[in-house]
Amino acid sequence: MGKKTMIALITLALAFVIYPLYQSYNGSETLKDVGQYYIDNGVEETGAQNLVTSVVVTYRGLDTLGEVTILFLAASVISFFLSFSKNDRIKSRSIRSVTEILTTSTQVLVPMIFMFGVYIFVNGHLTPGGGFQGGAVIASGIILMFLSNPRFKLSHKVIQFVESTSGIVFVLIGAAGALMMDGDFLSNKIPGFGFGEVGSIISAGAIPVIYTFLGLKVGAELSNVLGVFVESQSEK
Amino acid sequence: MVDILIYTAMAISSIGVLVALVRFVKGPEKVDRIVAVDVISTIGITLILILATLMRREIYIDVAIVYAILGFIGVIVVSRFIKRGM
Amino acid sequence: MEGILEITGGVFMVLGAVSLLVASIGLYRMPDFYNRIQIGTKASTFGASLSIVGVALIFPGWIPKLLAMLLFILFTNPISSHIVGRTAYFTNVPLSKRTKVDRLKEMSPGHLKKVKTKD
Amino acid sequence: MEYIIITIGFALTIFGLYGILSQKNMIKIIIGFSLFTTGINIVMVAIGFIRGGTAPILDEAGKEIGKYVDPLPQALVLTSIVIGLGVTALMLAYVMKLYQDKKSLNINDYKDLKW
Amino acid sequence: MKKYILLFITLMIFWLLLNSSLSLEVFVIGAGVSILISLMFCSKCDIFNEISLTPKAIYATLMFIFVFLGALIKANLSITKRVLSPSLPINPGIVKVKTKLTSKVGRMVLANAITLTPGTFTLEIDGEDFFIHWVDVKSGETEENTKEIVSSFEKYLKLMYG
Repeated sequence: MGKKTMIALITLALAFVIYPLYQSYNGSETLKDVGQYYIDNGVEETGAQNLVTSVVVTYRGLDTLGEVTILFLAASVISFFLSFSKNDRIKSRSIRSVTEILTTSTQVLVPMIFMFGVYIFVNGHLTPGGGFQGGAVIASGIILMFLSNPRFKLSHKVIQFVESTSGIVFVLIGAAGALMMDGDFLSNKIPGFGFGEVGSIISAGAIPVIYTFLGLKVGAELSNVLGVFVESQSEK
Repeated sequence: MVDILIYTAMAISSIGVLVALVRFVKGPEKVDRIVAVDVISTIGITLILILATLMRREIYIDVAIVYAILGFIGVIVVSRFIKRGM
Repeated sequence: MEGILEITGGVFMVLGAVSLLVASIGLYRMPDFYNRIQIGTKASTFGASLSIVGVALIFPGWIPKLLAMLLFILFTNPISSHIVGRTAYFTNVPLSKRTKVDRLKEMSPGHLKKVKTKD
Repeated sequence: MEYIIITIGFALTIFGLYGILSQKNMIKIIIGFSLFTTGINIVMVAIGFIRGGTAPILDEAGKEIGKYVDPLPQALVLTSIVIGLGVTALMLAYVMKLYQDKKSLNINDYKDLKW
Repeated sequence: MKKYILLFITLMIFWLLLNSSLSLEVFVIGAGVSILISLMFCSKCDIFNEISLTPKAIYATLMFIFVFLGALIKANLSITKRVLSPSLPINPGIVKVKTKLTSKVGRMVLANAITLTPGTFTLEIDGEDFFIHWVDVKSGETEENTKEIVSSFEKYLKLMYG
């Protein structure tokens, strides 16, 4: 029996396993209980219009903390693996000069992309956005800076400062919820944070604050991963 | 009436995606594929806009802007990957 | 009951979709890469802009966000296709047989040396 | 409509598994893995779909429609996407390290853990 | 100093467009973020120094937008004709044109405008020479091509960015 047949057999086996799932699926008309509960009570309990945000930050806030930790671990392991010795630095990464249009347009585009990332995570409770998405957009701005300037180097001090500070603030806000209110870790009803009218930018208590720091943390982590990849490329 | 026009626009753009997909499969060069992806991502932005119009929800436009940013950066990254340093 | 503005917006969206289809057909029919990227860039940018104008006519309340998006597309699409075109020329993608002149080839070889692809 | 989406999800899952098993190039295996993850994410989102529902964001336009899809699978998929990103980046880092050692991307050249 | 203020204004306009609201909180948050970002990035954004805001420049900007929109529509009509006609009437080639613009923004806007207007596509920029792929080449002479492709945009861009 050749390798090809084995592969085909395993793929077919997976297809057979998931075919009953596919067959029994019929699009539903009504929500399940948990989803219905979030739809009915989510806005009153958290103040956030975007229910996905309220699930991610408040109802399942602890999971999000774990998720950020996993991302942080991945970033640290990558920078540990690909760390390179400082003495053999290459002269330049590029063979040809970067086109003039890209270097010019980057000066306008990168601040605007950063602004858009900030818009995404500040409005995480109103629009389909949030910390993770905004962090990814910020990291894409960093990619543009790497591409337009072959000698661009990320300042690791700034990255580490932003990352650790926002992580600490995230945990502190969660602890403040546990201490000041009824003992819920990462509750969003903390005195001092704005509870404006639902739908305005300052509403939903601690959710926008948490999402802002989450966005900064994710953006810093992803930029760190990118920076490590690019620097390990320029080795030898 | 307007809904019929919007559905027509949706159908025509979807045919556009299919035709561009033929060029993506045929190649023959890598850059041909990149251009096909560029055109497909522009059509995708328009499709998201059409969806927002049909559902009457403004917030979907944010998704379209994010897609525009990621498409732009993706094209530049892949062309840099081909040229090994621009 | 719809106003004349909304009908106009719908017509604009259909025109934009037709322009996008023209982009795809041009991508399919043109003989070489450089002609393809010409058609692809211009027609797709124009189609997306027309669609945005159409949506703005249907929902006038969305105009600020649509304006931001329109400016972004008009600004970035030519840049990305310029970069792809440059990449193509310096990785020796062939020009069509119908090409009349190639003034870029006459440049001083020191400046425009073609990139060797290392595999 | 929802059948199209769930079909695409399952098809991506199967193609991803086929890619993982059949390719020799490690980068292509990672791409297969990424397709697999994407397929499962699409299936998860499709399961939370309600006919006629819209995104679970309860602003004015959303309240007019009055029917929403399930927010819970979307939140789970958000988590899953981020973790998938971390795993993919980690795999790429391993591959780069392996390539620096042996100058080969072929999976058959790495027999250190084979018995 | 000028570049900081201009970048701040650009970002602020972008922020207000995205939020499409003028309430106090939005304004305050946007101003704070814009100041932070412009302080972070403006060590490199020299191109904002080249923008002039005299009445003449604003008039030139408006005229440029009109000329550009006209050229865009004309370009797409000609493209549609070319693509849909069965014989594919193309006559391609790469030509060289010269520009007198010195400012970086002006050259970038010129290159983008050339890419989006009839039958032309900026392939490479080298100093004052632009290399342009043209679907319908008439001659290989630099001067004639410059007159045909560049000059209609250049006179406005010259006023706008110097």
